[in-house]
Parts: sequence; C-alpha cells; structure tokens
Amino acid sequence: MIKTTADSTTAREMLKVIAALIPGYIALSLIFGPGALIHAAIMIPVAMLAEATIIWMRSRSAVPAIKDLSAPLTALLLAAALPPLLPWWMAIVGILFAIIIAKQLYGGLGQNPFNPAMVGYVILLVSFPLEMTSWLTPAGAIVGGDTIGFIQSAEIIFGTIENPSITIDGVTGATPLDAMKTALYQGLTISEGIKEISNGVLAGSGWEIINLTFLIGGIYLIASRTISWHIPVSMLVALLIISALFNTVDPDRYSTPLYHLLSGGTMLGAFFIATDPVTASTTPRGRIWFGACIGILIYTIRSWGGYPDAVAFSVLLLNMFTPLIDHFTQPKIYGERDNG
Amino acid sequence: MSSMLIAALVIGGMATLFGALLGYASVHYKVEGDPITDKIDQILPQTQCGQCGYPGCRPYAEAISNEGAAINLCPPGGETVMVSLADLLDREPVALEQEERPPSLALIDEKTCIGCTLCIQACPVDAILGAAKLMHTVIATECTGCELCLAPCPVDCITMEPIPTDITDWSWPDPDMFKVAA
Amino acid sequence: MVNMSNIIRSAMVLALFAVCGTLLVAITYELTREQIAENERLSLLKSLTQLLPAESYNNSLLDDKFLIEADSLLGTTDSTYAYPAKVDGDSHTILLTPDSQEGYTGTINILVAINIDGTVVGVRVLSHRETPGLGDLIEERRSNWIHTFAGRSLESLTTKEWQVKKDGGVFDQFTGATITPRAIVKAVHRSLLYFQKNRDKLLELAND
Amino acid sequence: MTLTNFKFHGGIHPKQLKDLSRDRAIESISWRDEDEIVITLSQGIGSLNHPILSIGDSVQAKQRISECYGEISVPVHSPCDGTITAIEERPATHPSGLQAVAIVIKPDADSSKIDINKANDLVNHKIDVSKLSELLSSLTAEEIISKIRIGGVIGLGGAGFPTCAKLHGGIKTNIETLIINGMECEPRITCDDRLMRERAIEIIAGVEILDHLLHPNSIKIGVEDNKPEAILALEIATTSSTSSIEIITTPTLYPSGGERQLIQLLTGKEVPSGTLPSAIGVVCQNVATVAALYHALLERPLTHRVVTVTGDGVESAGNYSVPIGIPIDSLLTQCGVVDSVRITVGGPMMGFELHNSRSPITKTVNCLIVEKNSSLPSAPERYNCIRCASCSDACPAKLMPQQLYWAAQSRDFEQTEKLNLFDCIECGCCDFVCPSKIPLVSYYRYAKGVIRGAKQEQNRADEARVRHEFHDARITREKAEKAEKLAKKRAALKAKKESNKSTDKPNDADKKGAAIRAAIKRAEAKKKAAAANS
Amino acid sequence: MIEYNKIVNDGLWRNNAGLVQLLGLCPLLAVTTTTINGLGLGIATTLTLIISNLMVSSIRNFITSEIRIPVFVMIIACTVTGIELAMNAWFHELFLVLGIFIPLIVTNCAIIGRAEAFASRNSLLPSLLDAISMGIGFTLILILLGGMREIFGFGTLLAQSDLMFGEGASWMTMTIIEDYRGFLLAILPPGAFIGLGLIIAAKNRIDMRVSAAPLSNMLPQ
Repeated sequence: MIKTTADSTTAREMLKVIAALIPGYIALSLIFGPGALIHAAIMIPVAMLAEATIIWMRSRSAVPAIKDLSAPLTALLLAAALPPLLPWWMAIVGILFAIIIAKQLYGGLGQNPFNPAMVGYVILLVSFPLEMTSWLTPAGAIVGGDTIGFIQSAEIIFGTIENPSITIDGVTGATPLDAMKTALYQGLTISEGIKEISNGVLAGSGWEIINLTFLIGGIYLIASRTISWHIPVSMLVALLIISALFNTVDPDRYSTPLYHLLSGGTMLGAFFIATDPVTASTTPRGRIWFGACIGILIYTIRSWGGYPDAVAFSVLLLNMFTPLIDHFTQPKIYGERDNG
Repeated sequence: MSSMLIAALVIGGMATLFGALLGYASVHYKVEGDPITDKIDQILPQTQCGQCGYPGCRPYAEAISNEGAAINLCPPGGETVMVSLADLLDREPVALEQEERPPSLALIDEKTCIGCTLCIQACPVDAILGAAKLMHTVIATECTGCELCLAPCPVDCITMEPIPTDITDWSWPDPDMFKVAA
Repeated sequence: MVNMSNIIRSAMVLALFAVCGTLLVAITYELTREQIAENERLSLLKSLTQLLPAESYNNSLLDDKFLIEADSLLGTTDSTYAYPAKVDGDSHTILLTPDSQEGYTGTINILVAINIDGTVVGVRVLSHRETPGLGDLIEERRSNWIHTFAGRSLESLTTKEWQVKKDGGVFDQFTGATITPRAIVKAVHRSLLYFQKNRDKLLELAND
Repeated sequence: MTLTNFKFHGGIHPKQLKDLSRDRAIESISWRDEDEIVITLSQGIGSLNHPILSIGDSVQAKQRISECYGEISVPVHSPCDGTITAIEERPATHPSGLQAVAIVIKPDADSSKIDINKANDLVNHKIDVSKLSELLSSLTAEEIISKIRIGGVIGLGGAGFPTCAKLHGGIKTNIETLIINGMECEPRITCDDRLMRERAIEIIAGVEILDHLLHPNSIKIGVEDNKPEAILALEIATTSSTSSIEIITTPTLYPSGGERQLIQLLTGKEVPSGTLPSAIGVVCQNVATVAALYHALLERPLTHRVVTVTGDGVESAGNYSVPIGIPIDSLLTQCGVVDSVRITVGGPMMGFELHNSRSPITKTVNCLIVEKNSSLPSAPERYNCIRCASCSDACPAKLMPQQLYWAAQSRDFEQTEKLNLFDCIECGCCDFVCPSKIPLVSYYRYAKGVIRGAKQEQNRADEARVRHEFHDARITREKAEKAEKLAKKRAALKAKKESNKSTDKPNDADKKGAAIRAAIKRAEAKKKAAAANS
Repeated sequence: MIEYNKIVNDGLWRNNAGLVQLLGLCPLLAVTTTTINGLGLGIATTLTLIISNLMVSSIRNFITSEIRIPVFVMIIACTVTGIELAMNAWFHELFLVLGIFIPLIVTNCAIIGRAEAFASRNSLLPSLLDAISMGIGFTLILILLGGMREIFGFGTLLAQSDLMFGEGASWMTMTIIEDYRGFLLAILPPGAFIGLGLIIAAKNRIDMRVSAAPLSNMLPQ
C-alpha cells in the first residue's frame, strides 16, 4: 500500500546540505583562489562515476544511488577540506578512496561506519603529508593581497606546464594551526605566535572568515531542520570549555577558545562532517556525547598530537564508537518504568 | 651453567605448582550432566517424528551434543531450527538435508477407520483419541504432525493435511519479499 | 577427597616439560650467545663507520669507547658512550650520540662525528619517529639533506647562521615541515658547543 | 472548554483532507434488495463467536445470533429481519485478504425501507434523563456491564477491544480519570466529528452511564482543535448533564488520538509499558463507543455504525450510518463509486488496503477511502536508511525506529524485542517522515508476527515435550505392569497346565489378528464402494 | 583413512590461516611492508609450526586434557625462543627488521590452533603435512601482501634480498616503477588492512566462481 508521506526525500536533504556549503565555498574562493572549486569540479564526476561503477559491479541499479546526491556531497565536503593547490591526481585518489573503500565496500549509502569524505582526507593526509599540509597564504580583497587566479590555480593543480607563472613555494604556507604549533615549538608564547602568523587577527587572517561562513551554512541547516543542534552545539561547547580552561591556566602555552573555534576545520567539521547522519550517533543523549567527545578530541590532538588539525581524526574515532554510544544512550521509551 | 639450572628449577617448580592446580581443578570442578543437550532439546520442535534418524527429539539432541551429529537433519524445524542450532553450537550453518516440511496435521478418515488402536499406540504425544473397534480421532491442537501414525495404520485412513493459515494466526508478510529486485 | 594421583600426575608431566623446555632454550642460548654478541657489535660498528672512511682510523672504535655523563647540551638524561677514531693511538675524531626532544614526536637519536678541530665530519639520524614522508627526509636514504652538515663548525657559521633558513640561518627546511630539520640543526649546533666546552676532557678520556 | 497543558513526544502534521466529508451530515444507507448481510463471527479482538441459529432459521432485527465464551468477547446481532442462508467462509474485511466464518442473512424483501436505523430515527432521539437514571439505579454494576456486553459493544475507534472487558477492569480498580476520545486525529476520517456534532446528547448520556459505573474523580473529553463545531455541540450537551464533564481541546497533531498519547495529553501521565490504562486509574473510551453503549443499555444492540466514505473515487463522499454486515461494494455503489478504484479501510495512516470489495462492513470499519487508480501516485523510490533519525523524532512511543528497522531487516528479532518492538503502536509516523521512503511499520509488523509465531511454536514444542515425556513414562509403566501380569499369568498357566493338560483353546492373539483381518477386508470393500460412487 | 589431499588443500587454500581463519593477524599486518619481511616471518612461522606440530603429535598420548594447553604453549614458546636466538645469531639484519614479531609468534593463534585442533588428534605424518601446508599457506599470504605493499609503497619488489639470502642476492631486487615517489598508505597499517581485505575478497570471489552454489544461500539471512 502506498502510504501518505511527508515530502522530504534523501536527495532533498542532501541538496540542502550542498546549498549550505555555498557561503563557505565563496569565502574559500575569495581567499584562496578557485582551487576548491577546481577540485570539486574534478571530484564530483569521478565520485559519481566510481559510485555507479561499483554498484554496477554489484549488479544493482545505479540510478537511485546517483539520484540521491550523496556522492557529489562527499566530493564537495572533501574538496572544501583539501589544500587549494593539491595536484589533481591526489584529489582523485582521495575521492576514490572515499567512495569505493569508505562507502561502497561497506554496502553503499547508509551502511558505511566512517564518514567517507574524512576517510578520503585522512588517507591523503597520511599518504601525502607534504602536499596536504601546504596551504596558501590567505589573500584576496577581504584580507588584503592578490588572490591566486583561475589560470594559475589550474596550472599548478594540473601541473600542465613546466614553469607555472607562480611557484608553489612562493605562495604556500602552513595553516595557522600548523604555524602556531611551530611557533610553540620554537618557544614563543601564544600571543607572539598570533602576531607572527596573522598580523594580530584572531585565528589567522582569512581563516576566521571561512569558519564564519561555514557557521552561517550550519545555522541554515539547523534552522531548516536538516540537522539537529545536538552535535554541533555540544562539540563547539566542549571545545570552548576545554580550551578556555587551559587558556586560563596557562595563556602562554594554550591558545584562546576563539582561536580554536575559528581556525582549521572546526566549523566545517561541526556542522557538515560530524553531523553526517549515517555515521553519527542517533539518540538525543548520544548525539551530545558524540559531539562533546569530538570537541575534546580535537582539542587534545591539536594541543598534544602529531598533526596540526584534528577534525578528521576526531570524527573518524568517534564514528567508531557510534554503535556503543547508541547502545548506552537509549532514550526512555513511552511508559518505561524507571527501575524497569 | 648454574644460571641454566636455576632457570630450569624455577620454571619446573612453577610448572609443578600450576600442574597440580590444574589437576585439582579438573577433578574438583568437573561438570555433571550436560546442559548443552537441554539447550538443544529446547530448540528442537518436539515433534518426535524421528525423521532425523534418531528415535525422537531428545535422542537427536544427545547425538548432536555428544556424537557431533549434523545440525541439518530436522525437517519439521526447517531452516529456523538449523540456524538456531548453528548459533548455539557455533557451527557453520548448512543447507537442510531434506526439504523443509510445511506444518501439517494428521487427519483420520472416520469412514474408513476400523478402530484398531494401532495409531494410538504409535502416537508419541497421545494426540489420538479412541478405543478398540471404535472410530478414532486426532486432537488437532495436540498433534505435532510427526507422521508416525501413518505407517502402522492397516487401512491407510490417515492423511497429513497442511494447516491452512486463517485470520487468527495470520501475520504480516516480510516486506523484503516485495522489494523490487533492482 | 579428590583423586590425588591425578593431581600428582598433572603436576609431574607439566614440570617435566617445563624443565626439558627450559634446558633446551638454555642450551640454544649458550650456543648462540657469542654469535649474537658479535652481531650486535658489528651492527653498532656499521652505523658508526658510515661516517668515517675505513682508512681514516686504525683503532677499534668499539673497544676504545668511553662513558660521558649526561649533559643538557647533548640532550641526554643518562650517561652515553663516545667513540674516538684514532690513527696510531692519536684521536682525531670523536663520535657523539646526542638526542633531540624537539622533533614532532618522540626522541630523535643522532650520531655526530666531530673532528678535534671542531668541524663536523658528518651527521646521521639513528632513530626517529617523525611523520613519514615529511619529517623523515632527515634520513640519509630519503634525502641527502643530512650531508649539508659536513665541514661546518662554530667558526664557519655564526650562531644566527646555525639555524634553518626560515629562522634566518643557512640550513634548508623542507616544504611544509620546519620542526624536524630545526631540531636536528639545533642538536648538532649544541653538540658542537658541548665539544668546544669539554674538548680537553674528551680527548683525555679518548686517549686513556 | 480548556486547552491541554501536556504534550507527548513526536507526532506529525499530515494534510488533514477532511473537507470532502466533514460538512456532510450523517445519512442512513441501508441494504438493497439484492444484498445479503454477512456477519463475520470474529469482530475486533476476542475469541471466536459460535452461531446459535442454523441455516434456514429466520431472524429479526436486533436479534442476537451468536454465543461467545470468555470475558474478552461479545456477541453479534442481526441488523435486519431475514433468513439465515449460510454459515460459511466469506472474504473478510482484513489486511490478509483471507476468508473467515460468517453468518449470511438474506434480508426479507423490502425490509430495507423499515431498517431499524431509520425507524428509530436516532438523530432526533430525545434522551429521557429521568428514565436513564431510574434504569441505572435499578441495575447493579455487573448487570449494566452485562447489558453492554450482550449489546455487542466493542471499541469503535478501530482496535475493537470489547468495552465490557475494559469496564470490568475499571470497576475493579479505583478510577481517577475517565477519558472520552473524540480526537479523530487521522486524516480524512470525519465520522466521530459528525457524531459529536449531531449526537452529542447520546454521547453525554453514555458518559453518564460510565460515570455511574466507574465513579471517576474527573471526566475529560479530548477533542482536537480542528473540530470547533463538535466542541461547541458537546459544550451545549454537557450543560444539562448531571456529571461534571470537562471538554479539553488539543492541538491538531497525529497520533494524539492514540489511547496512550491521549492519556498523556490529558493527564500528563504515561501508561506503564506492558500494562493497561487502568493501571494508572484511567479508562479511555471512544465517543462512538460511548454512544453505542448508551443504546445497548436501552436494548438497542450494536447493529449499525457511522462510516466515513471519502476519496476521489466516489461521487458522494460523506458520513453514513450503515448496517453492520452489508457488503462494502453495496455501500460504495450507493455512494456512486467510479470504476477501478483502490479501497483503503481505516485512515490513510493506519488503514489497510481492501482485497475484496464484497467483504462486509464490520464493527471496526470507521472509514473507507476510495481512490481512483488513475490518480494514485506511483510508489515512491526507496533509498537506503541514512540513520537521519527523523523517525525517532516523530515516534510518539519514543522508540528508535531506525535501530528497530536495522534489527528487523537483518532478522535480529531478539534485538528488536530489546528495542521494545512491542511498544510500537504502528501509528505510521516513522513511515511518514522517512526521507528514504522505507516502509518501516511493515518491518515492525513482520517482526512482531515472527516473534509471536516463534513463541507459539515454542509453547507448542514445550507442551509436546511434556506430553511425550508423559507418554514415555506411561509406556514404561504399562510395560512393567504387563510384564508383572504376564509373569503372574504364566505362573497360573503353569499351575493350570499341570492340573489340566487336555485343554487346547485357540490363542488370544490369533483371535485378535483374525478380527483385524476381517475388519481390513470390510474397510477395503467400503473404500472401493466409495471410489466407485465418486 | 587420512585424506592427505584434504590436509594440503585446507592449509593452502580452503582453510588458510591468514585468509580464512584470520589467525596471527598482528604479525601478518605489521611485518608485511616488504616481500622479504613477509618471507622471513613466513619461514619462521612455518618452522615453528612444523616443530610444534611434530612434538605435540608425538606426545599427544601422554598428556591429560587439563594440562594440554600449558604443555602446548610451553613447546611453542621454547621453539620460538630457539628460532629467535638462531635468527639473531645467523640472520641478524633480518632479525632487526622483524624485531618483536618473532617472539610474538608464540601468541600466534594459528600455531596453538593447529596444535590443539590437528596435531593433538593425529599421528606424526599427517601433523607434519598439516604444519607444512598451513605454514606455506600462511607464508604465501605474507609474501603476497608484502609484495603488494612493497610495489605500491616503494615501487620495488624483493628489496633487501641480501638480508635473507646474503650479499650475493642483491640482484633479485627489482624496481617495478622508476622514480616512484612512494605511496605511504600502502606501507602504513591501514594499507595492510585494505590489502588483506582485498586478498580475502579475491579469494571469496574465486571460491564463488568455482562452486555453483552462491555463498549467500548458505548464510542465515
């Protein structure tokens, strides 16, 4: 029997998330040039093709899987997280791992225990640490300086000509998180580090703008009920509390809460990555634990771990605990007795 | 050389101690009875039909737990029982030896029955009522469908009738049956 | 009362196997002990000698080793060995094994060969846990960056120059990774300072 | 009229779609001359009825035609004068589409014109308050309940639980709140709405009977705020009532008419899982049921009910008072049905598709949705579950539907029970909100069926084991006894032989064998004769 | 009647320790960064298997059931320690590479599993055959996985052959991809898991092709 249903569909939910990424992408392109857009343009067709091929190999119809828009979304999320001038073939390796290994090998949409985009990201990070930590120095109208143009970006990404009009070494730099870590290793204090990396701006010039634009997208997602508030709020609050705590104790060694909230992939992770319904906890209490643990892990890895940013690792680690969290946070059902 | 001897002595002493402990434990904590047989018997459908080659459900349970008999010999239990047994005993599920049999009941054709009581004696669960030279009848709710009464009947008046589904024991079908094989 | 004989039997059998097994292992150990010691000596020697041409010394590096106390300039917390390379009893190069805690992860064990005139003969990284593909370019088999130290001394470069380029020095850093090369540069620099400070004592110990 | 202060978890806002029938007053539709009345012997929940008349017997309207045993069961009545023409299996109004035993009555010619429903003209029935209270005071509580039971009253909201059984539970405990369910929260259905608007007096009279019976501390009638006319009608009716009745409106939200949800909405209390509302001192009755029990007390058994007929497949959608037992196609033809339609029995959320339009109206049919096949949407494309948890946000039982679904589809039925499968009320909220269009409730229903089946099977096996063990014990005992007897006999025989050697009687066993052989021959002859005849 | 065919088939393919029983995964995943490492660990494991199976089989009739596990463990531990010492003495370079994974063979469930499941119930000859085929089966997987990871990770095959076969064997090293920049993932543990997963998938695929009945029919739905 055909039941009456609400008009939300998987594809529509995915489309809302994609729409929410738009401000973030605009900021990325204005500050770092069109690298993210070029990557997205490469990865979206590759993602859809890979998905269709695997499904075809499993002798199923690929049409619904293509129509649900989850593969393009994965590509867009990954592209937003990659350094803007990453060579094209690395981007393809990343998306192939994300779609084939992290998603389709587990059975496709809904069956994957780990967030595909983050698996792709981490695989690239461990395989090509050099390229994956070479970011551009923020530039553009907002933060001053000239952005790298489309032609130059494409030249570097595709490596088409022998001597691109600009050299990678000339424009690349570490991300603020990376630079801050380096500064701390050098024995500088946080405030000195901030001066060094960003002319005194909060969390590294350009980066706070990118994080704020992702925050805007995230607020739209919560307002449109595409995601629930639990995970992002608990994650950001946990990150805020723990960073405030350490910052109060030793402001020279530990960065300010605002710095942590507005740098690296914090906002992208909080609203777009951690909230991936397939891999996140689903019980209300579980979501709060899930988010809070991610927040604490991000802080831990950023402060004491080997990699500068930690959103991907934290999310993947918590993905692993999702079934356990769900098991222990079953909500009280209607009519359940307290001692039952 | 002395270090070798010391090592040998220390290890030997420890081994003696642990060996004695194990020996004591094996005598002292010996498990009486066989709880696994009860668990297997619990799973078997208790039709007592003997189609497994053993003279009843309990003997089959004992054969599984003690002689390692196959777990796929029970046609009335079908795949469900086989899978439960595989789960319990941590064995690989195996395809059924015989085809799964739909649940059915014995029905005595009362016109033909001569009242010989042979089926009454054969019934393992006392589900047939009747007396000598009087017509017999099967108590439907107690019949396990074991077919053991078929063979002894001299006039072949007993037939197995599949139990039809009626509204009271109907349940919703498996939705995956309708899933379009895409 | 439980069956005593069963217990005794178990204990005895297990003991028998234990004693036999231990004896067997002990015998194997005795048989291989010398060979293993020799192997270990050789492999240490191999890492020491990769900095020095074979013809440049004629003593046994391992036999002439001497203990030096822990020192903050060497980054060590326990006393370590130093190995002198000699020609006919005269030391011309001392091999030191400083540690660095300033890498990305964990301790980096370094081998530095210093000529008695205070010049670096060569540097090698013995072990490290830096990020693969990023920090591990300090290994000789992955890049020849480590060779850039040869011939440098406290005299040839100023203190400011004993830094990576990013900090105003003369040593290259790798794109994307500054911490690891910086740690090595610092460790080598400090080893030279240590050598300068303790030169006479070291030579005295070496020639004993 | 007051607004409720309480809420239940989840719920959804489907399109109401009630406009087609909500302004159509209740009309009577009766059988046509060519129709037969089919009274299914299992109506609602409860044990099967047994016919008390045989084929060929004539019956009168309101006459009881079945007997039932057990407390949770009520009899059925004939809605018409006529003759019993058959007692046989007929297509049942049931999701399975299977057949069920029914009593078939051929109404007397032209009797439809004097259908008791019309004759009584219930719409304008004046309630004689003094007569009612007089009647009540002359009866004991048990007598009142027995009258309600004999009147065949079951819950008319959909589940069909015998009212007498609820009331039996009610008088045994101290009832704090009596709740009357006038929510009608499912889309499209309007029969209760119309009933409240047109027959509020009957409902209030029924409430007074329950008040007399249960002595609750408070009486609350819950109505959703999308039925202002019904609320007004009830307000007017309560003014003249002797009972103090509170009418409470609630926001329109599905499934606020679910018994447990309604109790939470009106009292703030949750019915503990696995128990009945009486456990927390609440009895809950549907408005139509309350009206029916009033009539039952006045010797008018449940032979008619109001059914909403709606959808684009009928010309005149509306609310019709129809005799229980008339074939659905007769009702629909009289409403002007178009060709090739799909019929849903019940509301769009919890109803089921009708397999055979010749099956009859039963006591629990509250709505028939008739849709043109051509206007039906194609089945939505189904995607994988992405664990978005929209379903757990919507679930009024606060379950985790997505986890239940995972367990059910992987056949992990043990896990479904741990996830409280049996607290699922099958309201369909999860199906409604699912963006992947997964038929979640179908999985729960399937899992429930499998678990119930397995439990039944286990019970049967346990009984069989006990009987088998008893059988074995008996055989051993008999053998022992026989051996003992034989030994005695032998001893006696020996003694006899020694005393009398010339006796030579044919053996007992031989005799028996001969008898059996003779019987076999007779049986074979009979069989042959039977074969020859056929 | 002992079916020798079956023993060999079990060890090499049908019941392969690395692919089907998934035993001894810790050394399997950790050591197989190169072919030679895999080969070295494979040989050590096979040797241990052979010795322990032979010993267990020969003493099986003297051991009461309650102390059998300690006795098996003792035998295996002694064997492994002996092999470790011997490798340290004669294959020192390889010993340094394989490091802690040699003592870990003691806890390799494949070995105690064979002792308990096979050698303690069978006579010498079948036990020997079982040890050899199980060992070779395991070694093949180690080599295969090592080879895959080496090619993808370093672009070479059989690098450092000299560690195992002496200086004269350096010619065996092949450079598969010239000027390869290396793919770290293959060398890191995730690469090992992914590689093993792919090999298992390939085996299942072949099995499915071979047997007419699809695997899914056999599993509980």
